[in-house]
Amino acid sequence: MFRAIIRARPVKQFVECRAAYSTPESIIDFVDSVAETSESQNKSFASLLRHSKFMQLGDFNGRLVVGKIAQRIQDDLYIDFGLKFNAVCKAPSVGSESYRSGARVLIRLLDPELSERFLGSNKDLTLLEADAVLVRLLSNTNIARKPKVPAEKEADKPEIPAE
Amino acid sequence: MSRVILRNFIRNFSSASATVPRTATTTVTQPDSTTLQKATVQPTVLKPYVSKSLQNEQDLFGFEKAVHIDEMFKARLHFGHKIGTVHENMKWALYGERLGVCIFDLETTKKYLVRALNFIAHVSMRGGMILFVTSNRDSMFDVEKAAEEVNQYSHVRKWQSGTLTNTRQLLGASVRLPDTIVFMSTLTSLGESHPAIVEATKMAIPTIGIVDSNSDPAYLTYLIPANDDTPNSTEYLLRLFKMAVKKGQEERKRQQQQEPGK
Amino acid sequence: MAQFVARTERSGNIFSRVTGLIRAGQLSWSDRPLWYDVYVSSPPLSPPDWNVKLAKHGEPIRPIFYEEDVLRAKFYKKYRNTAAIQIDSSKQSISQQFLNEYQIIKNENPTEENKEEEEIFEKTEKRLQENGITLK
Amino acid sequence: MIRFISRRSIGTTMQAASMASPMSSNSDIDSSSVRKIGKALETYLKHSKQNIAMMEKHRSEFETGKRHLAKMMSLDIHELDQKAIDRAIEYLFPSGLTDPNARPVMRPPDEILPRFQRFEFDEEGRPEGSRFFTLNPKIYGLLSEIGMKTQSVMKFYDEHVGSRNVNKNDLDVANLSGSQWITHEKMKKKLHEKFSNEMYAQILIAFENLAQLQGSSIEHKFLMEYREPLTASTGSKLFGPSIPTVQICAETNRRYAEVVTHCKDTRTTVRVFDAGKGKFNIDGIDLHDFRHLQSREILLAPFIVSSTLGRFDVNATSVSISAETPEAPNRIQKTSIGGQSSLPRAVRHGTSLCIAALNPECTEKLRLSGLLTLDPRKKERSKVNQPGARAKWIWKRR
Repeated sequence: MFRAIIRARPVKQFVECRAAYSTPESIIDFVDSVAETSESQNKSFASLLRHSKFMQLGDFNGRLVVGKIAQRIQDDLYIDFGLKFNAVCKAPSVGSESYRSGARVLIRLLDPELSERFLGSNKDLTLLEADAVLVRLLSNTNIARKPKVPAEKEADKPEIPAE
Repeated sequence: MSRVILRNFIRNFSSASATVPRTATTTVTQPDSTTLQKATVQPTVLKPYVSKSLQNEQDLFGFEKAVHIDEMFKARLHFGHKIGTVHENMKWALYGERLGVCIFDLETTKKYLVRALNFIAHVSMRGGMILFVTSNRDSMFDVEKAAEEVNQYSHVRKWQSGTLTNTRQLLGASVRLPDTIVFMSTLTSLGESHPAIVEATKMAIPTIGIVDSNSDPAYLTYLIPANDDTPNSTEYLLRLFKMAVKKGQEERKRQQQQEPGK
Repeated sequence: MAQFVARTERSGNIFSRVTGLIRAGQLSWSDRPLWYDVYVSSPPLSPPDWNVKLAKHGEPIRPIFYEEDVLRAKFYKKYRNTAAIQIDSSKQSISQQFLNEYQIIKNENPTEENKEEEEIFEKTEKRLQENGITLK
Repeated sequence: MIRFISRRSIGTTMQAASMASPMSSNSDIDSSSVRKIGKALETYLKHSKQNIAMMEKHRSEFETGKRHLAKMMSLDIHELDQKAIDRAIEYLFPSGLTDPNARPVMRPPDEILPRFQRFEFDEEGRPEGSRFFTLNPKIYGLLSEIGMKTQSVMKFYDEHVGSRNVNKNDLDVANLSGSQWITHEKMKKKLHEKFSNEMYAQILIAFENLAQLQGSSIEHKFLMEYREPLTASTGSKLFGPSIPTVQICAETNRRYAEVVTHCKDTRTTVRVFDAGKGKFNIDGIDLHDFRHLQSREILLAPFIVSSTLGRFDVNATSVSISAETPEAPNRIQKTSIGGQSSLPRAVRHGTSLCIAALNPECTEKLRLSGLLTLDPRKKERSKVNQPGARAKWIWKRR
């Protein structure tokens, strides 16, 4: 099942993508993403799902996953690793300065969504959070990046309960 | 029992959007009470009596082409909650569950999304007011910015009961109510469905709701089974809603230039 | 219109209530609500009544499994912490490359069906080691 | 022309004055394309047009009134600002009413007449402002602004914490010392919208959260808009004369404080010298020359409370207040000497004020024990057909 040869993308989108990526690291992503989107343009949902990384994860307990820190509040790290919810981990005491939002980290995923069924209720109570253990820092961002950063959308902080 | 069978029969009948033999008369006739009687079960019967622009076109704004499955996949629209939290009435939208995590079928999501976008565009084409409501605190500012961009309305704060039904007392004057309400997340933080849904149905305001696998689709007119928790998915859906409203407004401007010109 | 619509949300969906008003003559056809025509031209796909049971109500949800899951589970059992998977990017994850190799080898020699999975397993490992992927 | 016009406005309660700039009144609403607006809304649009016409009339009346007033007071029309108008009205219509709001006044009609409607619709009836349906759009607008600024500050800090190309003081916490958040009333006036106390508490929490963020000094200007300088509200004021300032006596080069106090009919000027031996010199009388024990205790009380016995010298001179004030021509001057305790109590009040001036750390002790507050009670006048202020003649049956 060889990968389909990369078909030429409409040039306009090609140029616009290259302008948005400037740092070396994201150029590799860009090249891959071009390959990926052009190839899966007309795939059906079933085949998309079958080849998706979510299926390649296999069973979750203890799977090593690379995630990006979306948000940091005092020393809680909200790590977005591509699934529905962010994992919340404590920043380690040593070198916690380098765990800035945008840094890539390696985590061991235990459960994509923490939900518990308590006695007498017919539905689970979910915490809207993933359970993971922080393993180590992969790449620190602000040294590698120039100040002009391609605008990655970060999940924002839940603002104070402004009921 | 018969009502349910009839409805299922009707549902796939209407989705096949059968073309009703259009009467030759061009004048806008009043539908008599029998057709209205039938319309309550099958709305498309009234098509000949509806205004011209809506009858012929199928996809005036071309949303069918604007929504791609792989974009929705990239925006993680297919992720649902755990199967423990699934709502019985949401099982129709699920493709399956992978190790406890529900997965939406993006094919059905796309069909429902296109229909909802079409509805929004037409309403904004006819000068309707659209209210974006959410109680998800991560995406509240994105929703407000989006609503301001297309100068529609947003309500992301605590819903005061009676906002729609009791405007005379709360606001001091009877106010024009929104013509559609778009729910970016139908569940409040306590897990109950948003109080605005019932109020909108009381005032006969059509509601479009992004329903996750654990939300209750009752009372909502147009459903969009998708993931409403991840910022990427809400952002993607907001982009589509903004595009729909803008297209409707441009269409409206174009028509207004034509009308006085006529 | 809003003044005299009956505020009973359970008596029927909004379209049937407004149509009932028009049929009863309370609301004339010309000042029907703005969304009425749009609703007629593209009605919602799922019936909007509040008490209807939608399809697959009460049925169990279909689990999603593929054949390669078995092989993948075996691979993961053997190499627990192989290289991490990055879900966002499209780089091929190690387990996926392993499966592709496994498939290639299987197709190369379709003749000996009796060859057990173990042999093919080792072969793919060797193949992967050659082109530089360390398996821990 | 100056009359209070009360009219039933459609908004039954007169909400806080707010954006009532005259609505865009393009007349023809092309009803063909625009959906017919509800009946209630049409009455609303009619009312608002009437209101605009009425306000126009009153404004022109006010202008002519100003011109007449200028002619009457022979003033130039240009220097007739609101202060000049108020002075002229006070001169022309003197009124002894104590309540300033009840006195006649001549103000532009916008300030006096009830605001017609506190929110605005355009011709299609669409309310203005995207947060209209949240019922208090201004406050929620402010809350959202704070929320968005919190996010941008956190993003700014994360991006620039390591890099060098940003100046250092941008990255630390905003310094808001010497100022405090504005009060609920002031915020209502600033935002033109009434809101509850819980809402005010929410806003303060959001502001505090933004202010304590690292890197929030880039939002300094925004934060200062909602803060007022600390001195605006001074501390608690004493009843009666305040604590005097410390002076240096020329010859003896000792610190002293001087204050004038009174109690009932005795007015005393008290001067307390620092580094003394605890001597008293009240009109030449020493502490031990006072006949009554209670008077001595009264005089020593502030020193005992502030535990500074024997460290200050007190000399005071007293005078009778009624003797000083000139009597009516046909009345004979009353030369009473004053009672037993009014002199010591007046001197005590004076000494405690001076002690509070000389060593401020015991001010709080003196204040709590009530020595710093003036005693305003005066002798109650006696009434006719009664022997005294309250006493009555002895009642005889026959």
